[in-house]
Amino acid sequence: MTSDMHLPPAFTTQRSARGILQWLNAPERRGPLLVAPAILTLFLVNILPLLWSFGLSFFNYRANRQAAPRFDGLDNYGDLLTDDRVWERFVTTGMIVAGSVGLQLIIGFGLALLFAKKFPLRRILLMLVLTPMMLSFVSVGIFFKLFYDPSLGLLSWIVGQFTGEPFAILATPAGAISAIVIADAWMWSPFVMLLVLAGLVSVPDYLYEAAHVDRASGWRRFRTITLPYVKGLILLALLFRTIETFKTFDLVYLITAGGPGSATETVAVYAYRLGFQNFRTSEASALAYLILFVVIVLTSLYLYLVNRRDAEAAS
Amino acid sequence: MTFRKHNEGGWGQTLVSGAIGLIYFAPVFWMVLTAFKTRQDALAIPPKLFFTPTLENFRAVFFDTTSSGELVATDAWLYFVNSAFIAGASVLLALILGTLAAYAFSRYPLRGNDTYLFIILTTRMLPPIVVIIPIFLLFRLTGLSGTYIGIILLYTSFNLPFSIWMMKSFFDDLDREVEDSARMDGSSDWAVFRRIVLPQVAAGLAATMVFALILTWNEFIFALLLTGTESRTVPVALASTVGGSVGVEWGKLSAMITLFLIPVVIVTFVLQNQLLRGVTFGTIRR
Amino acid sequence: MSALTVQRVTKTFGDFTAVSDIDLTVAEDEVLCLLGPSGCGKTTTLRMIAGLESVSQGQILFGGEEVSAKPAQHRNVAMAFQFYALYPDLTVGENLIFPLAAEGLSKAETQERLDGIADTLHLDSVLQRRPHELSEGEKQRVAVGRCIIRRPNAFLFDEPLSRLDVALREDMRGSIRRILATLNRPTVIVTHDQLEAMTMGDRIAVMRDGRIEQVGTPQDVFDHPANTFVAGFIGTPQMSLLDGRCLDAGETQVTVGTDQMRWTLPASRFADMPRTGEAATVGFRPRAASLTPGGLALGGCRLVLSEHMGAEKLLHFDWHGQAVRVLTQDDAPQIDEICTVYLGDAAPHVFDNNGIRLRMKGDRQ
Amino acid sequence: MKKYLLACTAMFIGSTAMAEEIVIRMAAPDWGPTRFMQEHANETYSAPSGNDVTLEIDFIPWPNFFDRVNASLNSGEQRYQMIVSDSQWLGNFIEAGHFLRLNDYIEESDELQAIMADLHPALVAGYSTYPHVPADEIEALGGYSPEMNYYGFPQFPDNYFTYYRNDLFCDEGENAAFQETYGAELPCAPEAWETVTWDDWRNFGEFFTRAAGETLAGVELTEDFYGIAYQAGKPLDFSTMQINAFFWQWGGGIWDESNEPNAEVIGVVNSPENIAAFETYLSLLDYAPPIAQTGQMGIFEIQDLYMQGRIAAIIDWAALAGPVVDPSSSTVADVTSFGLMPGNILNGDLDRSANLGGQPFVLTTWNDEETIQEALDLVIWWLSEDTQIAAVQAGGQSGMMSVLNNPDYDSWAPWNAQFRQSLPWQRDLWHIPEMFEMLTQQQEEFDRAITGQISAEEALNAIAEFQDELLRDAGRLE
Repeated sequence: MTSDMHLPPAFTTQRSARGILQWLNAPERRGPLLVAPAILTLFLVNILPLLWSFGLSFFNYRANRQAAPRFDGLDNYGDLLTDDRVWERFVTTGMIVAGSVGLQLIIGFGLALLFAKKFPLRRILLMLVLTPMMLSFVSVGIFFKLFYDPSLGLLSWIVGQFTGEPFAILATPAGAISAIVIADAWMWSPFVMLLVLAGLVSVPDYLYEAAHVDRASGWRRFRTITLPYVKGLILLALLFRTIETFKTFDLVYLITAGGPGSATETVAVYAYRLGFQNFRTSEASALAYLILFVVIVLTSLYLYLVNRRDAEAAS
Repeated sequence: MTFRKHNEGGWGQTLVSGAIGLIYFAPVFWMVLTAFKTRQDALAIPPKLFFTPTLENFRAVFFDTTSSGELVATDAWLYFVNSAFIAGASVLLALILGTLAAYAFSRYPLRGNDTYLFIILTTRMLPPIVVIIPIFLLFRLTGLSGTYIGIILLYTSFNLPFSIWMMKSFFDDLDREVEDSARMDGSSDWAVFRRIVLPQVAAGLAATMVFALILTWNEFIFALLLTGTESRTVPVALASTVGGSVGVEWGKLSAMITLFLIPVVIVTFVLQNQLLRGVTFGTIRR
Repeated sequence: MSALTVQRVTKTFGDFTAVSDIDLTVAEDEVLCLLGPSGCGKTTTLRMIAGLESVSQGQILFGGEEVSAKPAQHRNVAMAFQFYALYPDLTVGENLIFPLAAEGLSKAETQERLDGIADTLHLDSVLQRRPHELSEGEKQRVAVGRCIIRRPNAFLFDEPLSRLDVALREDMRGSIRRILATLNRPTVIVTHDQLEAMTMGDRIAVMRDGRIEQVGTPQDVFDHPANTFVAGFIGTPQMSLLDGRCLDAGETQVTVGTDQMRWTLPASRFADMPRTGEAATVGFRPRAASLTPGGLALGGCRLVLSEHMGAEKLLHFDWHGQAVRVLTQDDAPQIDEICTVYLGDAAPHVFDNNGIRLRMKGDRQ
Repeated sequence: MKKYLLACTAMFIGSTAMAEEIVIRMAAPDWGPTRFMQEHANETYSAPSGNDVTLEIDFIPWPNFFDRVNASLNSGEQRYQMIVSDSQWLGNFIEAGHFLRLNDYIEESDELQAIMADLHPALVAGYSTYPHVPADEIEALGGYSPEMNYYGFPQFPDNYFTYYRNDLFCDEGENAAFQETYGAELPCAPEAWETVTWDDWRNFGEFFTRAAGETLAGVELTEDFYGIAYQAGKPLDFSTMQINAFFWQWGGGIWDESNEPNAEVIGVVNSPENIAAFETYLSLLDYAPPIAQTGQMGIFEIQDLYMQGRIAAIIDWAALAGPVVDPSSSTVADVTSFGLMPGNILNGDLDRSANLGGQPFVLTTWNDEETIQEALDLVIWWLSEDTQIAAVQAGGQSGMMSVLNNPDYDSWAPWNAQFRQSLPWQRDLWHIPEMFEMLTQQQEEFDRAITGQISAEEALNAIAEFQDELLRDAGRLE
């Protein structure tokens, strides 16, 4: 009887345990099977809390109040969008992201080209360049704050050798922002180098040999062979560094605490102040989702640009 | 008489890379140097390159002197063990889950493959501060707060997005012909994955492991909030050297940084040859 | 233009000698094939000429000018790679004209050259495609096209036809041969396929273990193999080589043979005389032997295998432990049947105890 | 009464009642005074009730202490029985229902009442009362009074005073040169600082600021040297703490939380006195090290600069005085003396008002009666005279007047006299939950003025406007 009921094979009664395994092992189920554990972990530990705080952003919940949260709809978002302090912080963060990620790409790529060739002591020197990335934000923040100190810091001492006076880089908004950008770029350029290097190393030698035989100039070799190979990985580096730098918190909090005035206060620091110092938990969540929205727009822009260039190149 | 092949540099290259490498390494070198200095030397201007080194700071990391002067061991060694265990476990877990998921995303794309990938990416976009309270509540409800499993699962989920995206880009770059020919010789999908595919993405695996380790090894805010006194990690201990009766205990902080840097340096150095070994062994490229 | 000269060149990788002390000269309009089994150093030699490998000792000259110290980009050589090495992100057209940038041609000249190559190599229909969208044959033609579109000091081909199926290989051999003839540049082709070498090369250099065994025209190498290795390597089906001894080297007659067979030849035919008592090897082409009586006879040949080669059949005999091959049109005997193989009036090749061929009068010089 | 009842029932059950094992877990910052408390408790404390009570302190780094405690409390983790809390946090966590009101327990315990009477009024005001009751009213009520709500006890009281280089201030050559230009003596002995005003402070700043190459007390300087410095930093409360002192000393002040809701903001926060006070504060930064211009000159930066011998005199907390006289960390350990903070002549006499520092510790609301009793016994032990004396001798501080007036008190630390004399002048920042928002905004505006982006008046107007609107929203202002 069961045979003509068109039940999916897996659920017919006679199916034995071995059958289930077979069913699971079928190629078209292979994809979900392999992806499931990763997605499950992400969902339980990451996405669930995200949804929770997303829900929170529509209320007026204050962490330090016993009062039941009141549904405010989009008020939080409305207040944030009309608050020019928030726009100011987004602009500051934008500057830091543009400056730092830009610098990281240039330095990272340069370092990668430098280390793509085999040469004596290469592995030890590569280790030296990778170490900044291995430090914690706390240690880099604390030490760079000392480096930037106009009386006790190395930067002021070095500059002082030429100008004769102490150099206070953190005194002006522009100086403070560049101080943050330098610290972040110095710390994370090796990340970009790591990715680009992984790409450079996978370029087959005979392509370069062919280019040499064809007497192509360094630039044409780079544009024709190297770039296409590492383009994917550069995008990945750009994507990840933009996401991480947009969340800059420790460096700003430790080096300038957002000063002078609010010149270097990033949206992440402002969200922290809202959520943790002013106890406006809902507003902080709303701001976080504004950040999420901006970063999503930015990253999809990258992906769109690259895919379009790919499609164009392939057509 | 001879000339160098295009991808070999001589000592000249070493000089150039060496100079740039040292400039880049200088701040880290200064931190490590500070670990051997007394406080006065550490903050001295003009900066002291040559000084009488002291191991006092390293002793201070592992032993406290009580008011009566005798030495009592601190929990520092416990923090190092915790850090190694938590980081190690979460990196491995993220690598395994991430690589399998990445292979599936690359070779067995699901409907809406890109949206899944993008959602995975978005979990990294929120500033961690904002999800602290929800994660705190989640951990308390599930009894995970203060436990090793809790923090390891959390760190695994932090590492997954990068692992998946990175490994997928490497799997996409691979040449399918080699896999197909291996399949034609009758090897099972699993054998193809293990013997043919994985060796080719060694560089990717190495890069992912290095980055995931660095991200987890130095994670601070969740370690501060979610670990109990027994499962606390080194970054939290690092923060204790700040804000005491003296602004920053520069010596003790540098000593901890130096000690804390060594495991990551060793792992990266070991993984380096995987990283730098090209994958070109005769496969026909696109 | 001028010849390509390789003088006493040696190449060592650590303690392994890939190429030892070879000399070659390729005339301006000559095509030289480097032939040999894999690992004989032919590709290394080609890469040294191209400037992709530096020379351990010796010199390489283009028209008298020494280039050993110059890397590839300063030697103006054109090379087609075994794995094609097509630039994956460029279209076929872009791949073809890529090397012309260094020749400083005007747009019109570049277009003209491109049309010429596309036409001769039938690539017009695929100019806009990308390398990974091409078939093996098309990829191979683009690789060759990118090489011969140039006017370099020398053309170098690394196993250009090795990845093609037989039919395509047949067709490409002919067209490449025709094209090379029009370009009068010294050309070196590396191959392990002796048929390819015979058809494409003006001269062939047979190599083994880093040394050149013999350089000569295809005919020379076929008719007068310098030693047993060349004799065995050149010519399909492979020459039968029978180990024996020089029983008597008199003024009028020379007798060579084994305990089962004697072979007497007029001494007058020998330019170099063998020495009595020394080992000697006797070789004859399968086509020179047959089952119809006549000439020297080899009794007791047991048929081991019979291969159909289309119009002819190749018979493999076991003669007292030595392989004897006979190519014949008439029908084959039964497996394991004992027959007698006759050499007719063809003069066998005789090799001395070092495997060096004894020159016969009447050999072409 | 309840306690005696408990004691009787315990007897009825008979002595076989097993000594219960109770753990009092306390969140505390990771530094000297709390480490001492843990050590001392392990060594000397045994619960009078006979139970096996252990004090287990969870040491948390101070810069992140608030985040950890805040997350723990708001998540309802109920992990800690006692918590060391900054005095300004009281309102926030009390109104959120986390800190325990102790009046009933004090009512029943003579020892606690005695302690409340012995505690210095300024500390009872800042550390215990909420809603805030000013010190003078407490003094008027004399000791414990049920009219006030009690929450905290002092774990580590703190205030700030002057650290100065006695080798410079007592140098004849420097003194002669100073007299020649300013017609006054350099204050060499600590007592001499009791008459120092901010004008004298400015003169010291101008006089001792020297470029590299000039001589200082006969020695040629290799690096620039600076005269004076006090906290002027954006992080945490590093400028508010000092600027509030100026406000009070000029007769101005901050919004008065104790007579909410009719205490005004506009006209008080940006009053002429406050503006004059703030302008004086800013002008004195000209003689401070260049880090002042970056708005990052916190209590630790001036301590570092002073210990490296780059400043003649600074104003900093008692908590930071230890390392300054410790040769292993300070290059000027043996030439440092301590004096009172300069003051301002207000209505004839020298006003030395300042902002109270340090931390009280409190009980949490989710403990059973027995745990509360054990915790209170611990408090009694901590605030007992010999424990407090041991704490002070170990470098800590005490809020008990009996300890402060102990004849040997001044000898236990070179700065104890200054701590004792400063204590009566202490007044505190607001304690209401809105404190965080007001402080953050205020720090940002002060920072703009310190870095010269806006004037003192503009800053104070912006602060007054913000606080007025905020307090009205919060219903603390009509």
